[in-house]
Amino acid sequence: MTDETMPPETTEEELEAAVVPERPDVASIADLLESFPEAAFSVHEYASSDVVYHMVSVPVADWVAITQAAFDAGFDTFVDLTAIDHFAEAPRFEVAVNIISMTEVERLIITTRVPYDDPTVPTLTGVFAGANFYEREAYDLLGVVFVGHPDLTRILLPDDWVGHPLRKDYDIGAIPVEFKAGSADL
Amino acid sequence: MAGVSEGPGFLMTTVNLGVAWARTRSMWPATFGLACCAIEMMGTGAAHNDLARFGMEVFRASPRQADLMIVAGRVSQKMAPVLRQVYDQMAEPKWVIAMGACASTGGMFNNYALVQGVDEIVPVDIYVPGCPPGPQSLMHGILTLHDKIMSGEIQRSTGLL
Amino acid sequence: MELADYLPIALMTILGVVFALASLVLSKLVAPNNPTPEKLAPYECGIVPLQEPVQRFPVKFYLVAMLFVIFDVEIIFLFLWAVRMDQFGWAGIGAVVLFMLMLIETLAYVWKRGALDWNVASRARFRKVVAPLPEMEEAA
Amino acid sequence: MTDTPDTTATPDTPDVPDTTVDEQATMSVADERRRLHDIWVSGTEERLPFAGATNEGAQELLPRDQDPALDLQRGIAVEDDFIDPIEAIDEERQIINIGPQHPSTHGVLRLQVELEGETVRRVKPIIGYLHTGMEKTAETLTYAQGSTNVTRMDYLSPFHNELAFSLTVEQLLGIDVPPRADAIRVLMTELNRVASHLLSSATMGMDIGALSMMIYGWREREVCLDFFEKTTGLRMNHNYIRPGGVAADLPDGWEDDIVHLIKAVNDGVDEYEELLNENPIFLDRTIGVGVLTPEECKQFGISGPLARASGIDFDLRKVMPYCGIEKYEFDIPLGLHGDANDRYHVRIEEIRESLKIAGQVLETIPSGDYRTPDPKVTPPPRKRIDESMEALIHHFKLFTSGIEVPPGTAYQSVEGPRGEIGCHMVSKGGTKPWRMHWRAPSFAAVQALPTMMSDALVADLIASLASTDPVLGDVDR
Repeated sequence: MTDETMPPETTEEELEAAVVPERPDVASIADLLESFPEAAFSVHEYASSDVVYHMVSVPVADWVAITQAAFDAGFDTFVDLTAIDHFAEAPRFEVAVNIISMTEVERLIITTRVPYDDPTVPTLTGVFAGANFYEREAYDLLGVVFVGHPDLTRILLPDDWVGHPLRKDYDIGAIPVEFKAGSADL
Repeated sequence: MAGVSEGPGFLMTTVNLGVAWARTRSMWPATFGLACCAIEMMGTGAAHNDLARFGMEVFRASPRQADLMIVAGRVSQKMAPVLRQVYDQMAEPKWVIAMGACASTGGMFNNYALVQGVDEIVPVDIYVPGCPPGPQSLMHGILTLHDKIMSGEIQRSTGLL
Repeated sequence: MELADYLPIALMTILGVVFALASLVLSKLVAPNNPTPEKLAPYECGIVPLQEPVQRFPVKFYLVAMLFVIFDVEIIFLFLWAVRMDQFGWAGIGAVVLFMLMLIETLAYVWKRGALDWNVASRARFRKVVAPLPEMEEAA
Repeated sequence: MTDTPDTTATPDTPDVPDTTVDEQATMSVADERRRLHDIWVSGTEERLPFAGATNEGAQELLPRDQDPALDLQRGIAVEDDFIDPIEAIDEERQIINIGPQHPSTHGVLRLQVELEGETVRRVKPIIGYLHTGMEKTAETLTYAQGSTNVTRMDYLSPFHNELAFSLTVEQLLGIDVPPRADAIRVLMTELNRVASHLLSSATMGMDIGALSMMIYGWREREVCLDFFEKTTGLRMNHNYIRPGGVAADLPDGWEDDIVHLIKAVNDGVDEYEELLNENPIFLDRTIGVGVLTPEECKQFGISGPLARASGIDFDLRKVMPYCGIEKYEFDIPLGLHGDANDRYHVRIEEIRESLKIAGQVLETIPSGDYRTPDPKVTPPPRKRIDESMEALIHHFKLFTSGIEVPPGTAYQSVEGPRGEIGCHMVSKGGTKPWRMHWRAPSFAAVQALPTMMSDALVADLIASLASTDPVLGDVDR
């Protein structure tokens, strides 16, 4: 995901909303970004509500460092960890962790990008015990290897399964339907 | 004594008719609830539309004491051997109802994860359509199974005669 | 007590034996019986067990059964004794007290070893970590 | 029409990207060959014969010395200083399966348990027995069809799933739904919370032995399902809340249905409280069982009734409100100890709160449109198609290719009956999501089971599993 997602210019006020403000107004995220200069952030707003959350993308080198810093800054609730396969773009896999600070009632999504030939990301189970199963699922379905994970085995698929299904080059495995006009690639 | 009874299927002797009648009136389902259809199966078993009218309100957990396996839900590739093992461990005579579109044909999930239809693993007697089929359609499936047994078409796994 | 008085007892035993044997033989003859390897395998919630379960189960698994056997046998003897208690005199009471002492000794041993204590570690953890009881502050 | 960016490698036909991009050039020949030819087609790799393949190898509970994750399971990761000191010799322990086909695992959860007599020493949940590849299917369905796939994930709260999906799509589109649609969405999700809590209390009662609780629970749930069927046409898996609003307006005469429902469920809940609240067996089986401290909840990402029973005052409806839910006043029940009993009470109180919200929606629901008037999102009404060519084009465009969503990444979550249901969606333009990850509340709950169940009795294991009330469709997706 590029830094500023410039949505197509449909209306004027949408244009302003899309321009990324210099410093996030949330204190903890602001000084979090001080200590991680390469981090790029964007602000997103919920639909049919005025809640705002922040996304920060960092290089994979300080993936654990920024999460630990966020944890110390109050983001102590682990919510979710995702892996995304950007098939065509260069660093192919994106890993996103979603954490909440209950004191400041802020949501922060930290993302990082890893290339196709070594999809390794340091594990977060040191910071959050909850990342255990989520990392196993990301490994199982997308093949992102989490270095240092205590028990990195498949979680959703049978143990002898070959391949990582959620990758874009993994065919969905649909059986062509026998309708006369049925298309094979459902 | 096991195996298919040689006599003509439809012309059942009174004893055979009596046995078939006894079987249909108290067929105990094995709890094979997997997904959304399991909630509807529980709804069928509960008080509002009650399975006890057919002598089936007791959902046996262990396959040893079950006669009927209602496969309620989508069967994933990881679950297929478990389903086959539970089916094998059921005592004859046993029947299978594939409840819902996912159990019958893989439903809307035509992908790598699901077994596209339970009949790839176990012989199925009744397919109940719907996603999830309401309690009424499940009961209609069960009644169709009763008719099949009474009319003697299924002699596949009789024990007695 | 001529022989005739024992007739009802004889009838009862014969009936009992015949009923037991009949149900066994009949079910052997009439019931369907086609065992398959899967049916004979132990039922593990649908999982094919890799290794056969260990034959000799440690006593922890049937603790309650052992306790039941000990104290139930004791009660059986007490019933017999209770019916004719007034005719035994002090010697009888002495014998029974001796018998009871032995069983109370086993009860003490079992209590000391903690078999009766179902206040399992996790509940103790609840008392310690979450809601310590007001009066006794020390660890449960 | 905005021109969609060219890198739309539509997921279902993965046409291979051209190699002119500079990073691609640096790949070795082997990678090149693998990328060009070697597309994994499921089912081609040979699998073990059927019956023998049920042991999950590395996923299973390993013997004590080889188990790397043992510390995480025993809650040591959260500096829980309570460790059971006595180390029993090994053959005193037995690993058994509380397996996929079990009456009280609320679906196809498999727990491998190391038992020492009646006491559970180690637990390992093994999941995946209901993995349906929904996230892969979501990449082949358009945004309009997406909520049919999503509503089958947590099949006890279909409306919450659809709402999370629709809100995320609307966030990407940047549109808002009219106030009546917001009110209908709040009404349906709150009634869905009532139906789901009724079922989880019923199954919790049955698991602990109060079989009548199951029958009572279903009696009230049928009242809710009747209203759902009347409004959406289906008892479950409704596909009612869609991107852009709701599928249909509320049926006429829905007001007295709601009044009847509120009265019936309130009376029913009074009966449950008489049945269970002071029941000594229920109290003995649930007090102090399956305890989760607030730190453990935060570490494992537990949300919803489980977290609130441990005293964490965090409910998305209050903290990160959506669909105008902050207008209605209701309060959040909290527990003190985080044990099974508190969870039961939190759920019962939440039923009453949700009924209060439904009552307030009944009085304050605005009239007006129930779908966004934007023709690019909502298909035109049927008769408009005959009159205007433009409506026909919109109708055709929507139902053949679907809703055009600008590229971007969005995350939105709603407060489901089991916790935070979130949808992390990546769109690269076009009409199908590029990637949709589903944040399932039960997935975090299943992960915390070992911490709850270590050193407890087997009976406590069943009681704490019942109080966690995991829905396996959500866990395995």
